[in-house]
Amino acid sequence: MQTETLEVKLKTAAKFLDRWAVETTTPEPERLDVVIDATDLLAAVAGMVKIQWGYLATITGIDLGVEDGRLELLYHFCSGPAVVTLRVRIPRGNAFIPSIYEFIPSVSFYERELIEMLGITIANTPNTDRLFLPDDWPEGVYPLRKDFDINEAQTPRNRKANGNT
Amino acid sequence: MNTLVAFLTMVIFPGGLFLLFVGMMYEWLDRKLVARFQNRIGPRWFQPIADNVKLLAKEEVLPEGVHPQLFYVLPVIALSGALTAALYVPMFGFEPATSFNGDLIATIYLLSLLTLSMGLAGANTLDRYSLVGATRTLTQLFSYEAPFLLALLGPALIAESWQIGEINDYARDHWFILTQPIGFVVALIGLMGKLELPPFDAPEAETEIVAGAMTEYSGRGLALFHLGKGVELVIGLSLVAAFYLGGLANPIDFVVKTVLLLGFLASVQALMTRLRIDQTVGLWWRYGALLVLTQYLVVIIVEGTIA
Amino acid sequence: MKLGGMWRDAIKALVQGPSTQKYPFERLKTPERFRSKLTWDLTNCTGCGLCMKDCPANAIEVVTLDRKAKRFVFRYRVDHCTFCGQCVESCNKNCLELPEDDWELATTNRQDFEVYYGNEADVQIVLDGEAETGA
Amino acid sequence: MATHNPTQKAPERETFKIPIGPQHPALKEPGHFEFAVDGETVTDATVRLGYVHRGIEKGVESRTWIQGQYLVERVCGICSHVHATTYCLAVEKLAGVEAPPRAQAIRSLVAELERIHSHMLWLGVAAHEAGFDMLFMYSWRDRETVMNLLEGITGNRVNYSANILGGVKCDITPEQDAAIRAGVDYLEERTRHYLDVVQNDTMFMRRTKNVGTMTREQAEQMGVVGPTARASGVPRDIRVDAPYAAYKDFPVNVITETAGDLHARFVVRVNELFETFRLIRAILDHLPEGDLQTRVKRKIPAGETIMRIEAPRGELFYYVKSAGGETPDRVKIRTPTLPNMASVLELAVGHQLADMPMILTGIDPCFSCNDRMITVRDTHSNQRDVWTWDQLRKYGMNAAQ
Repeated sequence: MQTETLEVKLKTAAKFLDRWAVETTTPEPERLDVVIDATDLLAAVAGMVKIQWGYLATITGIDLGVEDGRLELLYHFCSGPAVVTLRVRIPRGNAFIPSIYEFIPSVSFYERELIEMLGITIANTPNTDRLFLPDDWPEGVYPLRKDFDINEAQTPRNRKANGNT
Repeated sequence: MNTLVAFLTMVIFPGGLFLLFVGMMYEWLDRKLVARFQNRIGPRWFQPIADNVKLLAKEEVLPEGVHPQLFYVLPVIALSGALTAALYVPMFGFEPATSFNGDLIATIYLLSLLTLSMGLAGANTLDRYSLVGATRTLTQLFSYEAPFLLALLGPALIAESWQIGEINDYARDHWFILTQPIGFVVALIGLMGKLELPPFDAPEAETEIVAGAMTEYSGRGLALFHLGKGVELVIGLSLVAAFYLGGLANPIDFVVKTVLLLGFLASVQALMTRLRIDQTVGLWWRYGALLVLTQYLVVIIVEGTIA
Repeated sequence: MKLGGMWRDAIKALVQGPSTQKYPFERLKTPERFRSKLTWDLTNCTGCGLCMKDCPANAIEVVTLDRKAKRFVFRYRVDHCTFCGQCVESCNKNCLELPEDDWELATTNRQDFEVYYGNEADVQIVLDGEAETGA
Repeated sequence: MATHNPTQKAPERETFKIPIGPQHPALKEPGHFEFAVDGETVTDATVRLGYVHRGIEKGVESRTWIQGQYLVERVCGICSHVHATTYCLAVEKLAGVEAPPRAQAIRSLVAELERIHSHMLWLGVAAHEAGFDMLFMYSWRDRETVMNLLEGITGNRVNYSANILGGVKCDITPEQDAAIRAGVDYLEERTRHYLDVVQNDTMFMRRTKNVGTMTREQAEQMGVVGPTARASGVPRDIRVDAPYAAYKDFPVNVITETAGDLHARFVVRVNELFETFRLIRAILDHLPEGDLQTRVKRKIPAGETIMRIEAPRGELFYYVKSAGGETPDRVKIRTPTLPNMASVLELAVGHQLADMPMILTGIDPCFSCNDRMITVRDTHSNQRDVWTWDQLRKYGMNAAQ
């Protein structure tokens, strides 16, 4: 794998992911973005792991906004200079995605970040405990959503300290 | 009149208060030397005194779940053990305050009282660092005690006495460091193990178990343990100097020899990496004890052929 | 394999003495580019407020009393400042400067951290205005 | 005997647990580790992070592009420059401008100086965890040299603020050039000495050899990055794989070791210092002439980009999305400590308690960078009930002998 050039790497990935791709773009020379359906995610990730294409760098979760009504998940795979991103869009109201833990065990903390930051339900992820946020953070308040209101995020302790119960 | 002199000997000079003071001074010297080796400034001379005065003045917090009597009494036992041991040792080059046949063994066991108290103190609390520290303290006690004792018995064997004072007199014209170098090294390193100085400080390794057995101690209790350690440092150095470095004839002799030894201890402390507890035990039993025993064999054979 | 590999350092340290700097008694010279308490010069200021906008710590406030008469008061919170130097870069008129020598800023009085630059009379107006709103 | 943290859920079994942190002498940053011990042997490790979570990713969304740079610079106190550089490079990519070559070279130069600073700091901390304070004090003393250099160049010892969108703020004057060369010469000589100590000191070797060994397969499977991966023989270095800033013109040699233990991690980092010294001299020798800054508009065109950089601790990953306004739409930061942290807990099991601080420091963790929570459960089946004092002592003795 090390000796392959950037083009070959991207071509391999593009060819391999083609069967699931809804849309394939190359926004930058070293990148390949593949939009796939949420239902194809497990198959695509399993395939990437199977052909040993790079490693999962991280999962980025984005809120596309209230008007758009969708959340976007970006699974970044890196191999040398090449970055392949699997883009999955899920509805904001019913944010649900299967866990890829069975293929990549180190993914647990990225998934837990998505759970608490964006309010995404992730099926079959081994641990759904709090990751970043305090233990007394209110339920159902997701800071990385665009309609997040800082006043909702007052933890009981903060409220007590600020004198407004 | 005699009782008054005895009282003064024990409480003021050279035992008691003066001994505590000297203990703190030696502790300071040790810290200062290590600091200088590490290119630091180090504490000023009154730092250990200030530390102890502050600790003595402070409230002693009784942690939850301890046996209170034991908690209060253990530091006292530790310090009094060390102070009692000083009576049989030629402190500051003076004759021992009191002595009897076989006081060498008694002294060594009085010195162990401190370690034992610390182990018990650690085991007495619910704190997990204390418990691990106590386990390690006692594990270490079992490992260094035998080689240390054997190393001190070497000169006693030649001097044909079990009395510290007599061995000291005998050692004045017999530098045992030359005839029993292994014993000297083992005794010195055993002393480091006893005082839990680096690299044998696994029982109080701050990066793992905070302060080991002492974690829950504060105020007076901690101060007494500290003072006990200071006293033990002085006694230990005097013993090794008296046995191996040509005895202690007068105060100047004492200061020169013990400070030299302390300098050596400080450099070892600075230059060595902390040993894991299993490595410490391995070192003592595999090398320390075996080497001392080998030396015994040589000493006995040589003695036998000469006699 | 050797024992005590750093003994040479130890001996050298004994001879040379500690390398610690005895701060209040000995001071090292701060380098020319060191950033300390911000200073403001009214002469060229146009009151554009870019420094205020770009300040990541909201330490700067340019109070405009009269734009035409160039009556600006520059309110600077030293305790908010992170000394990043962005304001100096943002200012097109070179009104701002971070000198290298005024860095001993510790004080027990919170009021000392609030610095006003500008004409004395204008500063007084701003201060009075604040006092009125505060009451 | 085993008491439990009230914030934790009911434990599945009673074990003797040693908590380390969030306040603990071994950790200079907050993190809470719990090691279940069997005598002195660790059978299970868990960690709870998040004590210094400051919501930077969200905070950047409510700041302008310019203010964002200074906020991300404060993700980490040690490798602040790489965060700002990654951010600036990403924003410049989005804005469609490129910083002038001289600015890029200075960015790389400061980044390499920072690498020296970070590696020497790590060397000291790791030595301290092993109880070798001598090396700690000396490596930190010598670290002052590079910190003074950085202070001279950028104006600050940490959080240098050398970057600005579109370039750098600070130039290298001939006097500074000379000062850097002198400093690097001194540090190179000292580093040679430290390499000798790390490789040859018997006592130190006893604490590092064959401790926390991670094989190449494990390293690749766990996706570790940076020196931790390179110590296990994985040649992963973004400076080589995807050169950024000025690294195209100043190629880097990847330093790897094959042993994968703590000792290899020491050797890799110290050897990387020599590579860094070489790079600094190369950059100074061929510093391009020209401007320091190009103008970047206040509004960044809509778009998204990914920027990866080799921080001192490993790969730093930034995803930046712009909606076309004056503020970023989303900035995602993945710091190198995160993928490495999982390896710590994996490696902890089966080692001595005394090795824990060292294994933990072996990856050069940065909690303020990282702040996440991981739980690793092992399959060690020797589960015991509450430990009695006798049992504990017995186990301590057995483990010791």
